[in-house]
Amino acid sequence: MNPLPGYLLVAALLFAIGLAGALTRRNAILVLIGIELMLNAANLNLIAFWRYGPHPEALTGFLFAIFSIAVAAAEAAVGLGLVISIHRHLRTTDIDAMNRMKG
Amino acid sequence: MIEKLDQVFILLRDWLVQFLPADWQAIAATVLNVIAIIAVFPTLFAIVTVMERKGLGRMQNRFGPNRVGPFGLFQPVADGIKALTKEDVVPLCADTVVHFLAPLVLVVAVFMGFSVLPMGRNMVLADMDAGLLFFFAMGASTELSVFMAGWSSRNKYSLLGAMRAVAQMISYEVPLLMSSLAAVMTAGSLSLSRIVDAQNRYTFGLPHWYVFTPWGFAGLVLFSIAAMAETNRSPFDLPEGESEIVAGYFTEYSGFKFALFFLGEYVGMFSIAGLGATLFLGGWSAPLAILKWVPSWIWFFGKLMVAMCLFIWIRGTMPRLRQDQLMNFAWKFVIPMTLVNLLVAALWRFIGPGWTRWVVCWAILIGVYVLMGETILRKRHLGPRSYRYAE
Amino acid sequence: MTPVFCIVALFTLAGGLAAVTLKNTVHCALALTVALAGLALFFLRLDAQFVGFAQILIYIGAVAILVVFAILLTRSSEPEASGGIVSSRWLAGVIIAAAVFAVLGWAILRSAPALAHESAAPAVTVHQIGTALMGRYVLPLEIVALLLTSALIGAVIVAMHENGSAK
Amino acid sequence: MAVDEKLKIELGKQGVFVTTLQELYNWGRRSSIWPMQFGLACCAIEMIATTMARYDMARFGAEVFRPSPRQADLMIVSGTVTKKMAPQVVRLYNQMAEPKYVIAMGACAISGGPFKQGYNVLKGIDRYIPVDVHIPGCPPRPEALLHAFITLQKKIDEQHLTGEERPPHLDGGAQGEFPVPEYGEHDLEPPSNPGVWPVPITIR
Amino acid sequence: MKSIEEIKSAIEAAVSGARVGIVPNGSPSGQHSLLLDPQHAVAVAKFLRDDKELQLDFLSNATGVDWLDKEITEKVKVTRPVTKTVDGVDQTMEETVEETRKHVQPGYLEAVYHLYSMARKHGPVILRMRTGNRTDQVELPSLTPVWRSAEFQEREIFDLFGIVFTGHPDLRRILMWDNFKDHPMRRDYVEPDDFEYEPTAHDEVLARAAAHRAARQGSAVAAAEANAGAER
Amino acid sequence: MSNVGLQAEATAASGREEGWNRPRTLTPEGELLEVAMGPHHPSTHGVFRMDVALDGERVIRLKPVFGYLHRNHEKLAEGMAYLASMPFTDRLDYICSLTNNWAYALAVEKLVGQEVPERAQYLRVILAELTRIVNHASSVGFLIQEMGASGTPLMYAFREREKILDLFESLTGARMMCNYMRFGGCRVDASAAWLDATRKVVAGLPRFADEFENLLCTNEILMARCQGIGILRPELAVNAGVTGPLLRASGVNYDIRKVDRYGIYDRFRFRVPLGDHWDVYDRFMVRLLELRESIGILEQALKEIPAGPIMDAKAKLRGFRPKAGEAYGRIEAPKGELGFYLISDGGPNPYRYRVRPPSLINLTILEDMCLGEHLADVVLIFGSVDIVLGEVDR
Amino acid sequence: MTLSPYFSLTVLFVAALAFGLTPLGLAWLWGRAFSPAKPNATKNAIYECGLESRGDAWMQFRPAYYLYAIIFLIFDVEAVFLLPFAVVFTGLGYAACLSMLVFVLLLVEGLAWAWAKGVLTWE
Amino acid sequence: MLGEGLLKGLAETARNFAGSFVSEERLTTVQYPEERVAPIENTRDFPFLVYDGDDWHAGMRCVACQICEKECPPKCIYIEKSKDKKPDFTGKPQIYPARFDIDISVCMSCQICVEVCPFEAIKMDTEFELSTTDRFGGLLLDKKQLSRSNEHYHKIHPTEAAEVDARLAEEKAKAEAKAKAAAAAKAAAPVAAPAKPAAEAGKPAAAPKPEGPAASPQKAAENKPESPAKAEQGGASGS
Repeated sequence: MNPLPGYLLVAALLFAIGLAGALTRRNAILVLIGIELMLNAANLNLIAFWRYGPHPEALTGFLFAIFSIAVAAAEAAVGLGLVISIHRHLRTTDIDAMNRMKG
Repeated sequence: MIEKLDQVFILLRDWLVQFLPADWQAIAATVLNVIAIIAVFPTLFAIVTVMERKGLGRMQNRFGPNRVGPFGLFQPVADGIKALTKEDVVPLCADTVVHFLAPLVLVVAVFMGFSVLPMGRNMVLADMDAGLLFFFAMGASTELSVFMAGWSSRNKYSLLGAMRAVAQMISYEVPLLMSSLAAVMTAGSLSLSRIVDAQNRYTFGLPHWYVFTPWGFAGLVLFSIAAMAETNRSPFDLPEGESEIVAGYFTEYSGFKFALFFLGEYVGMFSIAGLGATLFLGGWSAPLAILKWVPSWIWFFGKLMVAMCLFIWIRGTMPRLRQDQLMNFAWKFVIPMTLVNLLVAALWRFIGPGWTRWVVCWAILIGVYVLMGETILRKRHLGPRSYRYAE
Repeated sequence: MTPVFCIVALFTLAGGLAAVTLKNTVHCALALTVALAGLALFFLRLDAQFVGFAQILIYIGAVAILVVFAILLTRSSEPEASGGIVSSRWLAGVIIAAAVFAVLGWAILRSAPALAHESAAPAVTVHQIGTALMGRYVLPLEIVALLLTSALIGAVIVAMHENGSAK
Repeated sequence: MAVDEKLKIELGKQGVFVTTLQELYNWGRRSSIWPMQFGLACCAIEMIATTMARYDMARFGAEVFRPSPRQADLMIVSGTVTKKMAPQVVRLYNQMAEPKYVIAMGACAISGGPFKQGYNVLKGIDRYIPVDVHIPGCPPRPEALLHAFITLQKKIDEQHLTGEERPPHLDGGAQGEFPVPEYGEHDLEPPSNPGVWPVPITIR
Repeated sequence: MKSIEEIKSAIEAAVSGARVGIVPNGSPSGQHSLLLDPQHAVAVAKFLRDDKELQLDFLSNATGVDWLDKEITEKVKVTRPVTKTVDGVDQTMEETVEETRKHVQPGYLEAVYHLYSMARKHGPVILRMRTGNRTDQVELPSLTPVWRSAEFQEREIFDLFGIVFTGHPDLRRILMWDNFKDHPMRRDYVEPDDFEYEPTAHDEVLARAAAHRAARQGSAVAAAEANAGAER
Repeated sequence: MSNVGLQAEATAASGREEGWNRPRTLTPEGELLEVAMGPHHPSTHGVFRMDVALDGERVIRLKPVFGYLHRNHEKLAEGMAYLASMPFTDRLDYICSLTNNWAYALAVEKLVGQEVPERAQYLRVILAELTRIVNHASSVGFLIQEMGASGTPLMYAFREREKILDLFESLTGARMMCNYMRFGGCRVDASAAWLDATRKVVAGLPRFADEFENLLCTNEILMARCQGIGILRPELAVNAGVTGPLLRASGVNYDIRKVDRYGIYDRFRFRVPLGDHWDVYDRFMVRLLELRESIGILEQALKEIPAGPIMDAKAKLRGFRPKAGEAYGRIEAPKGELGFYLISDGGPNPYRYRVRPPSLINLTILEDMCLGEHLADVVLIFGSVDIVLGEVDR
Repeated sequence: MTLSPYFSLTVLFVAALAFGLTPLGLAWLWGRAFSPAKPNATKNAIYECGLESRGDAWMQFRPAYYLYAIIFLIFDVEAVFLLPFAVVFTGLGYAACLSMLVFVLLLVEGLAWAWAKGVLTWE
Repeated sequence: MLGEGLLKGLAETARNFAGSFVSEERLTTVQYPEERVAPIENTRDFPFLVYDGDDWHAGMRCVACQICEKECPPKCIYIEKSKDKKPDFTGKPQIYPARFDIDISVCMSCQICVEVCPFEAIKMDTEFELSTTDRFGGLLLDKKQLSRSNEHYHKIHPTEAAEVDARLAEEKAKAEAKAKAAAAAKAAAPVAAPAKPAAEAGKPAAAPKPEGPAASPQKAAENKPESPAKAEQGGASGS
């Protein structure tokens, strides 16, 4: 049997978990963790599609995944930097509190 | 005969597995390889601890351990038994699970590093194409274990030590990677076996080790500095800087968990020293063509031991740096130097054979080194002083 | 659906689930590393050795460290005294996530037969990657460099302590 | 190895497993006594001198001075224990992992020594914690500390793994915690720990 | 360096209202000291530190002394009218009699400062200040603002003798723990009775220890020991 | 000068009423970390405690806490005869028992106006300078130990110390607690053999000093750690009563051997090294240079030592009752000015017995030197003050 | 039959884990059999130089750590791109090398910027 | 240049490392239980009571004058006088200590008891291997445990012991001469003051009055130097 749908399912589940985390947690850092999970789920898709795609030797998906990792890392750095910056001003990492205080 | 001696472990393994059914042979061979790694390096750890204690003793005009067993050789055995039977204290408010996992993560991560190191001709567990990357990936994981240990203890000294350790390890991981890149650029592979193969050639009986090129020498020095920092060895042993923060991140560890940290640190040293030997000192290759008959694994472990002796020697001599100096040294000296070294390695290739490249490369390296060194000293007004006297 | 696949999937999903549900933020970060390590194993299984190792190097070696530093910096390892760990709109979040998964899962299962395209494992060497990077992908490479540099500068500026706000 | 191989084999034949284990255990413990890096007063200097080149305590494998009590086996109470310091000493002792040993080094640690009539001096650390070996002297010579160390090794060697005579650390019922005294308005509260310090009876 | 009398007059000239006494010293060391009144002590100290000739910039030693209440027995010649019968006639006449009088000289606490000059390399000049008594009037001005080296030493005096230094930046106990109640260097301080066992007892310690134990345990043995101690 | 006083007021006042139990403060930089270093800490030379508040790794407050070795030396001495206090002085600064002996003997000799024979003076100088060498070598060794040098310099220092302690032992009978000097002289005379042995040891000392200097003085790590750290300005040093090498490293020329010319120090030629940068490195170097000067004094003293009695003929051992009065005697101990202040009421015991401990008073400026430095530097600065707890807490 | 290298890695992983767990398990067994653990409140309190620990160690740290972590992360990512480049370096022409030089220089510029901004100066 | 100092330091430790294999100077360890540092004559550790002859009780020099007990700074000596008397080394009946305890767990080895003892009865031992697991049994020494023969004293402090012997012999000779003279006087004039010589003889020659001993330790202090010339002199005068 073709294993591709399995990988895709795992990726979808991971994506959903990440999404749920990002939407439900109060702590901004955990929201970012959720987003990381979603990005990685996407990465898994990229690699899986590359591996079981029509032209694995072209390395497109493969390199795309590498670039994606790089971008995700940059995203994490900036995102967490923002959280720290907000925390410095508002003394909280609580999303709800941030909402209340920003006005 | 000599070839047989060189391959004695391989032959022994193959001889052992031949009694098994064919399907199992490969698996058994792997298991035997792994067992060898798991057996050899802890033993080496034991030997090196005794060596270190005795060597430091000799440097300090004394004997060092010499009563437990012949010449004190059983000292680590006793230490092991003691650690094994010691009570395991976990602080009540500590994070028990993470506290338990931290030493395991460390031990696993440092052992995994050996899987790609060629310890002799044909003696590599997993010769992967991205071997070097794997090695660094495993090295990066040790940082996490250090953090886990320090954080989970919920002790101020531990956490401070862990934060120091992590900051230090991430800072020196960059130069470690960058300095090895120079060797990769010339060898053209991330597979450590192929890097050794690239150096295992001789001209006039002299080897083509990378250390004998300007960029290789500089690379080795930078690599050693980064390696010492990466393994928290003196003079970079701040994380366990006992004069300030008691015992650093393992302050709250007792019994065998502490021993595992100790072991992890030393085994980490072996792996990183092995990597250094592989990248710049030709791994298992002999230093002279006429010495090629000596089994390759002797060379590998010999180089490892030399590196250990160097570590011990430096530990016996030098005081430790301060955190800010350590960080500044990494980012403002070592990393720029490694970048320059990369450039020099590139130049080395583009200038092509001939004496010009020797002159140019050495000139650049020495010039940059002296310039940066003097700048550091002058900027911070460091230097020997003269004193005045009152009669 | 080999056993190895199942174990790794379980491992990854459990890590991911723990990462978003645990109470202690540092535990969440550690669980995240577990999930990411699981993903790295998936990459290895998918014959993307380089990506797998790079994943470990970057995510476990660097991103995880960044996350725990951020947690310690913002002192959010202790659960807040007031209120729970979840935001006020948690129910909506869970429902949305479930809906997304339902849609995705449905799409995957529907198209599963169409995806059948068994191909031989490609042997991707680092050399090939290097050639590709230096060749076809040299422009994206430069753009990534630009992105990384700007991310570095941006993140540092954002996180750096502004002189104005110093007491 | 210190455990005589022949003896071990012979005992193994007889099925005296515990004895061999006991010997191995005692040998391991006594060959690897890591002291705590803990100095109080004058005697601490002689303790340091003991680890230095001339006397070299490292020969016994005991140079690994651990700053953290978790990893230390031996507490050398080297010097005067004042009432202000006593709670800390007792707490540190409590924080050491079993098995742990105490050497009271010097007159002050044993009895308050020359300073025993002072208002802030504890009259011997054995009022609060059990002491294994006492070294008289003010301060004891480094050799005396080595001698005490050897005495401690002998004591460890004689300990039984099981049975009634086993040392307290192997006895689950034995006392594990030694109450940390508190600062009172005039003196420590309590002034001694009756569980450790049964006041000796002497009639003159 | 100036003699002590010269210093005294220099101080009195420079600091108006300052009363300075000289406390003579009977020992061959000849280190006489100046007795300052607490009101002007800080001003005098500043003068001593800043005066060009003296420049006593270095406060070497500061310490307390506890002088107990002294019962002074002195023989006084008293002249008083005495009615005597002389030759059968009552006569009032003055008569000088010697009688012994006892009076209690109230004790006081004393702070002693030894000053030197690092700039001029001379010294010592010794200052003394006395409290009103040993119980409630125990305040003296702190010289820490003038010489930083008094900081810990005055804390120590406060801790051990109980002199309260007004104007001291950080007057806490230094050697004993914070909730300790007594001032142990005072001469009438009674040590806590914790001599439970003394193998070679002296100074009535053995009896004390035995009594202590008898009180605590009430055991026959302890009582016997108390007897033994009492015999000794 | 008055500036100094004001400055001292300001610094001292800044620490007012900031006890240990302060609520946690938040600064924009992050949270203050309050760490107790000691009483059991590997680098506090015994049982000293510093309550440090850190902003990151920078010290923003440091409160020394004393008393963990308060052994009631003064109280005990007031209850016993003058002579009986002599062995107790050994235990003040337990690395330098002989200089303590000398300071106490000097104070008592002042109190009763006693003369000391010439040979005894020479012996005192020889022993005091040997003690100074022991102290300075081990103090430097401890300093480097705190810098994390795995004990090698300390081992070398103790190697030499053992040689000198052997000399002490063969003359006085004890390694550390010598109890050698008496009021009006010394207890036993030195034999010719002892003097020869001393000459031999002294002849070997310059080589040791060279070794130390090679090992340490130009070591880049040591320079980076020590130079520019823990600066103590001379005005503050004088005002805070700092003495000894610490003061001279701040550039103040004040050596009691030169100022008071006690004993027979006016007969020897020696120089006083002074620091110009006022930092830890200067203190370290001033100690090493003083060590060399001490070797010079020893060579002179060993050459010139005359024959003769070693005790004042009028000296009494028992029944010693000075007449009422007081005296303050001080010497240049290795750690600074060690003074004894004695009040006699004519009885066999001193009425008041006070030790002026250099270690305690040198610690006055510990906080001033540490503010703004790193946690790791605190250890170094503390080490460079060179204290012994027996003397701080007495 | 050749096994994938991952098999070796897995075996090594399991063995290393066992290597760590076995002694811990043995120590636990030893404790059960002979030497019972004696936890108590003082022993299991946090060690702080013999004093009672005050204040929580899980406290807020300073941003300096984070800044280093950012730069490290960026360089780590850079290394992932540099490694393939280094592998093919021997066969590369000037143009490719120049493009890599630009890549490196861009990141060095970030480093230089951070240096100039004083980010690399540890306080 | 950066690193120069480090290399110098490395060279220094390397020299010591290599030197430790060839030179005594660089390997100073004395392996204690087997090897020992050469005994130093003046070494002192804990006091002991000297006795002459073979019987520790009969030959004990101590006369329980309690001076050491009073002068001992840490107060670690405990003496009870006997009710009866026994003859001392000159043959005169003397009080002896019924109980003489020293708690060496308190003793600070200051030697003041030796200095103040007018009878040369208490001396300092060099024994230091006294570590014990028994706090009271091992460290509270009674007079039997404290007694050491004069031979032992000679073994550990030969110079000092020779001087002491010489002095004692002198005193003994004097006492005998005096006794002889007294006996002769008694024989010559049996009526004249019979009590006086007996009383004189009853007192120890060295310490006739309580203030007397103040001079004696002084003498001891002056005579203690290791100078072999003096020792010889003492020995000569003794013989």
